[in-house]
Amino acid sequence: MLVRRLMTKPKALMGLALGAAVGVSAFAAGTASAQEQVIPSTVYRTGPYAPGGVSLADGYADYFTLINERDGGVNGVKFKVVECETGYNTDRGVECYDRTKNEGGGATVYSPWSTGITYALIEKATQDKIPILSMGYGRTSAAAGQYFPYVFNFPSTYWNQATAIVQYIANQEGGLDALRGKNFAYIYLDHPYGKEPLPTLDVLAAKFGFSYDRYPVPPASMTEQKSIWLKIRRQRPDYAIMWGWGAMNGTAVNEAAAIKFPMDKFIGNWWAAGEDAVEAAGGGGVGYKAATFHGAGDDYPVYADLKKHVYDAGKAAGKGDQWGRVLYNRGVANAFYVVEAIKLAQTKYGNRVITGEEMQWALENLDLSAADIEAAGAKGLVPPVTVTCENHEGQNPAVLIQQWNGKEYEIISDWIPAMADLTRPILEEEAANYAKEQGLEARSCS
Amino acid sequence: MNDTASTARDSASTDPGGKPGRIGDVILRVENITMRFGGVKAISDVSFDIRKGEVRSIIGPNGAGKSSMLNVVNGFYQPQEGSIWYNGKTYSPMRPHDAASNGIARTFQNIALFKGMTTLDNIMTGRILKQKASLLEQAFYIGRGRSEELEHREFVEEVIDFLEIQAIRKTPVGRLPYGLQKRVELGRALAAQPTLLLLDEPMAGMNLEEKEDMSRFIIDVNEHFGTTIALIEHDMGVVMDLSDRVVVLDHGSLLADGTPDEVRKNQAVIDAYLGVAHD
Amino acid sequence: METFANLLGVDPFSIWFFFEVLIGGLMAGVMYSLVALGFVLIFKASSVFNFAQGVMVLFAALNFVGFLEVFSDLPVVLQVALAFIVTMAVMILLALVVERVVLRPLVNQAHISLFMATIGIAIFLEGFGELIWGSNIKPLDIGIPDDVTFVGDAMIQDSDLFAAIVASILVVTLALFFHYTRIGRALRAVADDHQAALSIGIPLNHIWIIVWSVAGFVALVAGIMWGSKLGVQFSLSILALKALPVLILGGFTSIPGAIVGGLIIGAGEKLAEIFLVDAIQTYIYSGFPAAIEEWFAYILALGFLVFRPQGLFGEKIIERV
Amino acid sequence: MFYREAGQFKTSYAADQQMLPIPMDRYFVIGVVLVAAILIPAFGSQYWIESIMVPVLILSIAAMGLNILTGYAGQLSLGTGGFMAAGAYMSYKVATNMPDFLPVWIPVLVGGLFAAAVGIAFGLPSLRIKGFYLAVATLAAQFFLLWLFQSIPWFVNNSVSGVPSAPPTTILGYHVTGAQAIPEAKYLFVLTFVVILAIIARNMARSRVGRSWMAIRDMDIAAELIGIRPLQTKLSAFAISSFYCGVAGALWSFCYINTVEPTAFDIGRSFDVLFMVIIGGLGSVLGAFLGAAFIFLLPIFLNNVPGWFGLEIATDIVAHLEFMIFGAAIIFFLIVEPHGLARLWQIAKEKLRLWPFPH
Repeated sequence: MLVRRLMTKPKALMGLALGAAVGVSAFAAGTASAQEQVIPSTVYRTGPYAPGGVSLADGYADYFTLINERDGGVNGVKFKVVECETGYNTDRGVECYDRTKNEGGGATVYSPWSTGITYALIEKATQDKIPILSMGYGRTSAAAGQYFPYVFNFPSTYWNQATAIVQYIANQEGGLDALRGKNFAYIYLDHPYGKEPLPTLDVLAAKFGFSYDRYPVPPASMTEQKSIWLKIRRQRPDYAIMWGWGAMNGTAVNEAAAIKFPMDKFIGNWWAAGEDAVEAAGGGGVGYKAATFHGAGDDYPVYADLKKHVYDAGKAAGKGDQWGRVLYNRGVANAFYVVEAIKLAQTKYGNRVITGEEMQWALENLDLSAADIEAAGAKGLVPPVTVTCENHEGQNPAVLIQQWNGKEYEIISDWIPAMADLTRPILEEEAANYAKEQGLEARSCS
Repeated sequence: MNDTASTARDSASTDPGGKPGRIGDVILRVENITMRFGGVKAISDVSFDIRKGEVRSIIGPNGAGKSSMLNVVNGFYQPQEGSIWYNGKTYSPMRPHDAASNGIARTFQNIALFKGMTTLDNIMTGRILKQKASLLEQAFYIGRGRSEELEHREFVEEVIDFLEIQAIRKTPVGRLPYGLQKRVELGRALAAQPTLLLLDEPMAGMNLEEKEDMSRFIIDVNEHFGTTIALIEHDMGVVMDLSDRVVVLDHGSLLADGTPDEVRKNQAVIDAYLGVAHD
Repeated sequence: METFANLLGVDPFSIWFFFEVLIGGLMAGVMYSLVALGFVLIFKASSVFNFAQGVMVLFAALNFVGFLEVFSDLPVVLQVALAFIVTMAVMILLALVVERVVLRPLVNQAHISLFMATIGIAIFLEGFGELIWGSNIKPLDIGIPDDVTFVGDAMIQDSDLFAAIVASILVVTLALFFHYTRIGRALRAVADDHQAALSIGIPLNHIWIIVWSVAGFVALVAGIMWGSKLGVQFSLSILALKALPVLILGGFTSIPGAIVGGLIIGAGEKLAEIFLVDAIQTYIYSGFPAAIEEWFAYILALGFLVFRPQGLFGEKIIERV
Repeated sequence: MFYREAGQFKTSYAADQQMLPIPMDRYFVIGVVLVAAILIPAFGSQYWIESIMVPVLILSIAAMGLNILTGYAGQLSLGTGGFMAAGAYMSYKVATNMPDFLPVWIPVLVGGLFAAAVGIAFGLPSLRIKGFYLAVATLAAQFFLLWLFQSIPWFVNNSVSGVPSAPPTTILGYHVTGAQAIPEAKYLFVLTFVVILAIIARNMARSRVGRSWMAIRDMDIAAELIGIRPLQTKLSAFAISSFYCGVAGALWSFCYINTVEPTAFDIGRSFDVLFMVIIGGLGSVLGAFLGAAFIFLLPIFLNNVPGWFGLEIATDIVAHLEFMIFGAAIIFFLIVEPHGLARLWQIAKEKLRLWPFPH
């Protein structure tokens, strides 16, 4: 009946559209109460990158639910997670940011889960004094805190990760000297994210005497990599390193398995470290390795609490089926750091809702020792972190290597130190270039 | 059928050996045109001419190659052999843009109006070759961009008055009845102030009254503006009344060429067309 | 387990490597052909440029995987058969709905309107499929072989061979359907002349439903093939865009064209990506970026169009006034 | 009663050929522009100005561009994103390498002109191919251009990631791009482009060039026979359409997302703009605005509706529903009102003219 009315009376639809326009203005006022710490979460539960996005979003939300349920918030201040769907689109991410930044008492911190969105928000968030915590993604040079006061990318960056992976390969081969003359394949998403480590790899190759070939995978045809793997088959590299995301990962592992590439010499970065990368390949994916900066599996005290207070209480985010997956753990890890920073901020500013500016101070002065982490029930889940004014990427070492055993990922390495002495100069140079283009001055950190 | 028309033409055709004052020298010569589609010959070795100011009809049974002939004259079809001599220049072949910019306009057997546009805009398109404003002048509606629009609008309004279609000026032509569409199409052709006007079955599918109107318009165009007209029409009454000279085609070949009386008496024409085949 | 190096043993410049690339490309092309095929069927019978064909592949695969899970208690053969049948029923239902809700009201509209309407169908199905079945990657394993076979020194994926065989069977089945069934003959008639089809006694509406159902069947087969290779995921619908240059090459109305076009595009882009890029980097400009595969098919099709606008097997259109 | 066109006779062709011949319409449009230029910046919230008005206005420019090509000239294009990218990358290149004293609108215009040149190149095949074939051919532009800008570091000043931030620029001392840009300044900068480009689009639609486009669209053979040159006309449509898209792409990067990145101009963007044109109304400048607002606001609207009723619906379900509603809306408009929202607006005006009498 309603449909028929709409069909015959186009004006009714007009009314709807007008109503939409008017309605949009109504929500800007916000719905959260001032007593809640608002945590906006820009998620992508749909689209080509949803297989990773769902895990991240669920893990992030569940940890805050845990703090609310188990502890009644941090010193009585409860969290309110406000999700906003971006579909991994930058423009939607920007709109989400603008929409949620004044929610309740104001947004505390953003974790965009997207390099593109992170780039787009850097200037905005700095202007609005809301910190961005882009854990292991986004703009690597933002680690130079003197130029990027409001952007944090600890516990590690793409560049450090690249050096850690090369270090790991060196360890396998018997030392950095053994890298000389070796040949690597670098397979990457042809996108800002995949291009980030290129300068680091160039420096490493020059320094250690190895060579590497670039194999870009276009985002529009992530699932068509036949020619890349044919080239690799012809080239016969000693190792393959991958900066992949979304559907690209599974296809790559699949193709590698198909040409019988030795899986233990195929190392993904921490965004090519999810179960989605190996599940589609079936048995072929066994042995595949990937970097990570947090623990795998669910054998942590904090997970017992999650089960008790969140899952068993029926309060899990989403469908509640992401438990213990790699990217779920990453969501939890992200939330863990945010909560610890809030705790720190409250010690300075009092037990109340923390503003973005106060959060920036807390993130910049975050100093989590192994003991602090163990006390919070997350030993082995997240690495210790020390952030300073100049250094927003945290301290070494912060990279682990995990391996797929057919059922789950196992951590097979210790924390691998990155060659920060190599990356830091390129990083500072890039940051300085940015500042020059933007007409910014470095702030003083002394 | 139309008294005024008959008398006007009668005086022309009864003038022995000479041509009436309004008819001048040859302005177009079709020279040995042969046109094939694949293996099929649509026109074979046809030649004739058109004189300034006359009404020249092309008749013949269906499939005789009449429309193809017009298409060759205004450059839509490019024949394999032969050429078109027009106003002192030989074109082999004629190109559509040459034809249009040298004052050849036409209407179509199946109306070829721009259905999404209004009557006014359709007729304004007839003036396109006369508008010279640059893109910037048009974009900002300044200089020639503005003055030309007004100037040509005035001319187009004259055409609209002449064709008595003032009431449908702002109606999209897709919504007009058939007869009016035919009239708008004539208007679009007239707006170009053509030297030579090609009319492809302007009265097909019309009732008597509409045919009379259309005949009147054709005669007026011919007499008042001095426009040369080449006409394809199936209604023999109309053809014989309106035409100064008639070309008869059959199966792509020239069968006869002459005044309406001569053609009417030509035995070959009677056999092939008037007497035997019906259309 | 044989090592990577042993298996390779291929001289990078040997003819075998060329064959391997060529065969790999042809096999990738078979996948494009499978999508293009469904498209041609619909265009032939109804002149509708069905942009939704790619999404129909995803939608069919999503349903198939979903129903496999629903019937997971049954023996494997029965499980697969039932899932196939139920999914096919869904695709037929889809055809019915599309005919009733979209095509019937738009009959006699400009082709471009129908084309845009199919974009609407594509967007709708994308949302609907994921709403029901979720957006995570769903592995699909119905026992398609995943080993390799060697022909000389060239390595061939068994799964690709399997896909090629399935595609051949599909084409033969369709050919038989079109030649030996009453409906098939009616469909062929309607492609030539709508009036003629009506005189056979099958209403146009039914023809549409049938042809969309057949296209749904082709989408299901394509979805299963692609799904077992890559897992059933959103990206399938993006990849399906590659079927469009295939159509340009093969012509919109030709089933052999869809197959040959797919093979040419598949082989062409792989050969270009590997050998053309190599040649340019070696002889012209070493910094020439790779990944030309992303656009090569489209540019190839575009270049082709300029010289033969009606495609390889299409008929030349003569314009009349 | 309130809105009338009867009784308003034109005494000259000049009056009849005005952009908006009916005084009511004229006053309305002037009113809207004044509200947009004065009231919105004065009273609108930052969110409204920066996250609703700015992107909707920029997308309207792109939609006007595609409307010129598809709505007026009848050439279906799926390459809008590629042409927008051309504008964005070129204007970034110019903005970061030009002397400081040049104003910021210069790189935006250069970006537009570059896009126009690219548009001409990809429009060349349109002489020989039409309809669906052309639509597929424009996909070549989409994929090739994005690949080009991503693969050639020159366009992004050799930046590492290939995602440079938009440089800060000022007009009359106010920042319109970059970190310190005030939303109001950004908005007025964009609005200026929108108003000028909308006027130009209307002017072209009522001039020779517009009639040539429509003639080619409605019947290209007849158009050719009355002397319209098909190639020139189609190429002019491609050039001008791409110019609009290029300007939109540059503004999108400079004034909305603050970075120049390829994914902002991917195939999804091309489809979005196409939907705006279909839903807004083919061949209507007003429709470009209505379509852009509809497509951009619907997801935001859907995300907020449940909240008003105290419901919590998961974001992914909303996102899926959004797809379904878009799809259904496109089909709905094609069936019920092929002329889109712009036509609905006309119908509303006609009702208004009769009000309060029903007939």
